[in-house]
Amino acid sequence: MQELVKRAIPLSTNHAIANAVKDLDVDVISAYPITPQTTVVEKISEFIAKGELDAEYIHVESEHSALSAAISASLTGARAFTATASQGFALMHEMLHIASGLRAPVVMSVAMRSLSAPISIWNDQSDLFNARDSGWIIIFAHTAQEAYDTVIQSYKIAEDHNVLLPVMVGYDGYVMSHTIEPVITEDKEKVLKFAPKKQYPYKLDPDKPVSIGSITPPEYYYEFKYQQVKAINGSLPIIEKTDEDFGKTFGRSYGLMECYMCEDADSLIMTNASYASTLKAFLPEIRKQGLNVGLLRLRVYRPFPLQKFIEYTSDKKNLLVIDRAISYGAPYQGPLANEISGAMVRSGLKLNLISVVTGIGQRTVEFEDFLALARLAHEGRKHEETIFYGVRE
Amino acid sequence: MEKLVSYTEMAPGGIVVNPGNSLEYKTGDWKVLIPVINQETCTRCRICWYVCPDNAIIELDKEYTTKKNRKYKVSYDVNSDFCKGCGMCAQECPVKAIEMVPVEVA
Amino acid sequence: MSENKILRIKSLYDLPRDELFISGHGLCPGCTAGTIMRMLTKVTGKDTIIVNATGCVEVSTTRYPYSNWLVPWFHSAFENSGASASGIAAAIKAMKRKGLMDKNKDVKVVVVAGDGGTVDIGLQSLSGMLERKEPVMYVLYDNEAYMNTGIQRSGSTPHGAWTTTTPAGKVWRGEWRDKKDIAGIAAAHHIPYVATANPAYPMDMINKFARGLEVLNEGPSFIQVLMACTTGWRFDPALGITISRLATETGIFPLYEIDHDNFRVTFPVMKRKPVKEYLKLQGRFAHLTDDEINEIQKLVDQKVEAINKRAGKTVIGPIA
Amino acid sequence: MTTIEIRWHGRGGQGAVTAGEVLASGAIIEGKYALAFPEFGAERRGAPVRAYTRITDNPNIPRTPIENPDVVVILDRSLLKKEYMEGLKKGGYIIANTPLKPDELIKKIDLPNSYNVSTVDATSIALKWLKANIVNTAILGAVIKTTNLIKIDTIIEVLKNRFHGKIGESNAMAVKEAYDSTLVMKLQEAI
Repeated sequence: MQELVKRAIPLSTNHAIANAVKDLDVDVISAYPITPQTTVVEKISEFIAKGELDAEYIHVESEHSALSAAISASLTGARAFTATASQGFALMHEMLHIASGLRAPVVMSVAMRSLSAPISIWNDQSDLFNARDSGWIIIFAHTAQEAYDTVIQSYKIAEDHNVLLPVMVGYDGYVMSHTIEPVITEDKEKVLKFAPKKQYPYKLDPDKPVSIGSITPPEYYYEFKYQQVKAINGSLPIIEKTDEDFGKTFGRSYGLMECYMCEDADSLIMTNASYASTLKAFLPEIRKQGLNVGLLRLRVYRPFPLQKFIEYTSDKKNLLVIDRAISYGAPYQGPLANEISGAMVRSGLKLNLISVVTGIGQRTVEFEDFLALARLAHEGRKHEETIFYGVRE
Repeated sequence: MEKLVSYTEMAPGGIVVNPGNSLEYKTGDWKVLIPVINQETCTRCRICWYVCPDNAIIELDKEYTTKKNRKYKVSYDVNSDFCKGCGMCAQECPVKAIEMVPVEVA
Repeated sequence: MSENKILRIKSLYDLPRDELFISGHGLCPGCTAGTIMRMLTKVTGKDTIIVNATGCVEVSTTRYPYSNWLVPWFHSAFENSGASASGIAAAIKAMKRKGLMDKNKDVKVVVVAGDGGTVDIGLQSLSGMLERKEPVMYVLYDNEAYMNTGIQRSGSTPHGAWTTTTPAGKVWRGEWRDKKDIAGIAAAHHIPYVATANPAYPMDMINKFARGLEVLNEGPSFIQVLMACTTGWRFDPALGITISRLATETGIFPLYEIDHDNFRVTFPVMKRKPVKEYLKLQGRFAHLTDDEINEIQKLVDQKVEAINKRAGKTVIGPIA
Repeated sequence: MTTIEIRWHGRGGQGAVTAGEVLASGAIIEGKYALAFPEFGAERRGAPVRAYTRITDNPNIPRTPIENPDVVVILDRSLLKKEYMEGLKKGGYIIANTPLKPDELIKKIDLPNSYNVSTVDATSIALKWLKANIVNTAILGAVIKTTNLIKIDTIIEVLKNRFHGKIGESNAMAVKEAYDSTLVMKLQEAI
């Protein structure tokens, strides 16, 4: 076999993220264990225990407190991190909005998992899509390497004084969180040179007191929300530049959205995280079966890179959007498909949009299933309803 | 009413970067009654200054000599801009040196 | 090392004139929370970060664009003051150690929270903070109901009290359960210092704040301050301190401290007044019949007996 | 051959997941692309578990469960049944923890003659070196001996990083003894 990967070490995505936290010299980690996030916080604890990371670890009693403490730590001037999934993520929900509202540059990793009830510990993306309107920058990673790299990029983005927004990095629970794969980790000094600590400009400091978290009457509140609109929209070029600069420094970059084997494709399948990496592996075989299909990988989700989307899809016939979350009772019952239909109207795209929900609760999707979905995209029939692929009727 | 500014001129997140500006927010017009301190009978015990929730009893480095020739280094006054007229100072005054009178009278 | 000596007072004359909690806030006229906050910040000094739970003090003191806090002040939600304070304390610790902040600066973290944010919705994060021995002083201003939202019953509402969710009628006669013993719950975490305080006893209250700050190098402190609420308790705004004093004089709100697990009543009341004197001044108890008042008297007698038993001697005497 | 797919069968606590990870880790250290992941369940000790390892020269590796493995590794004797070998490619390998010789095993469970079969008494080796029925490291010796996917020294390096001190040493000894005592019966050329 060829020797392809240089310097790589075997890491799960969870451990890759823990390594990023170490290499970023994060000051405060505040987290509560939840499956399948746990090995992130276990590994971080181990780094601190061994003296490889100098940080305060707050063993909070809930995810609500985990994010609360991360927010206040970051507003005191520290670099703060937390990680969560599923029910814990849902428990944080109030604080998600507060983090973005207070403009706290917190970074959080999300090992995406389904939501109760009934309880399922397995992967889908209900938790993250439930939080898409919380004002966070949201980036999906499709490999452990990308997760490591994206956490590093995230701090540079979040702490940029023109951004000052929290960032969440989403990846699939178990399928990525617990999978060992090659990851190149970087030298800490080089990482910190790329993403030097930038303290919050209005931090809690007795020498220059501020009041953070005021009650804001109707004549002011709207303007603060509009500031958030401007900040997240304005972050898009900063996210893009950060990724480009990362590429120049470390030799790896990902773009805002990835179009894979798609220049010559008539039809695209839009998906993210583990489905994207799996589809990349399957596409050559799918092409061999005469299906002229490519992959449109969703990476930066908030802010949505609309221009990239238009660029990649304007000459395509069919776009099959895979959702691994359900927007119950919505026009399309996949949250992403709903948004894409809006993006199409806004930009006058005449794609045939096919909305597919699948992989709910980690229902296995195998090669044959991807092949079937590729066929659906390739055939290009109209499907008015969201297709619940793989469900037993 | 304060001038309302564009979103670009506000620090993010509802953060007040110049705390202490509450002095622009006069709460004194809430009151109907205002305390009047009798400097003659006042014993300078500082209780009224202590209890006032609004910091509206002011302790001044102003000497005062009573008619009975008792000398005090300080005097107490009421900051009408912030006194809400609750009357707690008068109620707690051990020598009844504070009287609550209608604002118009004062 | 800290060069700031923590203020302890022998008389009111020892208090500095300078204010860190200044005028121009929107608390109700006669709100003793104003008195308590003024005194608290006089003791903490300027090198302090205040964490405020959602509640009366929060909404009244930082109505955008105004703030009357001259110390850094932080609020994010109702139920998370313990966690927020923990995050700040951790940030200070890490940043000092890593040279991102002046090592010699002794910055104190102090929570200010009402009873809803402490005994009810905030209990979990408070317990986490106490159990982790965070260097935070937690000051509960206890006005015994959700005053900010319009006088709804909380776990701290006392027996017999009318609130908008325990109204008095034929079936309900006001709150029928007993007030939660939050100081006891805090003490069960075996933190260095727990105390109850009352603004009608300034020296006692202020020196308890001082003690609460002194122990922070060992762990957290918790101080429950009675905060008579003119609006929710329905009394003449002039009477806040008077009613507060009666709460202690009647044995309803005894003043004690638990310093390193040593229990001590700090203000013995040898000649106790009947609870009726406390209740009759407040509209929230106006519906009570003599029989119902006697019932409350019995509950207070039992509580006093328990305090005396714990003190090992009579520190709160019988009704004179 | 660009991709080797290995499926591991064991019972919770025996270390099938760890074995899969250690093999992938070794491959990654040697500069190959590899992926290892368990079949994610909520089961605890004792329940049958499966794990997967893919080793490839392609940076894009599918994350789907392995239905048609090149190699099936069975760590627990009670799982030496044809149902656990389902989907194994023709010419693939069965590596089993058993004191039986390959031909005895074939006879016992009536295997078709389209597979290569290796056997090792990993349980005895584990009990000897690790004083416990944790057969994952010992079985790795058999996997290396049979497939030659990576160097035995690399496996030992991974194990010593994963298990420090004396335990690392014992694991290394178990791998070596298993490597030396594995019996391989190749029916036809494969891999």
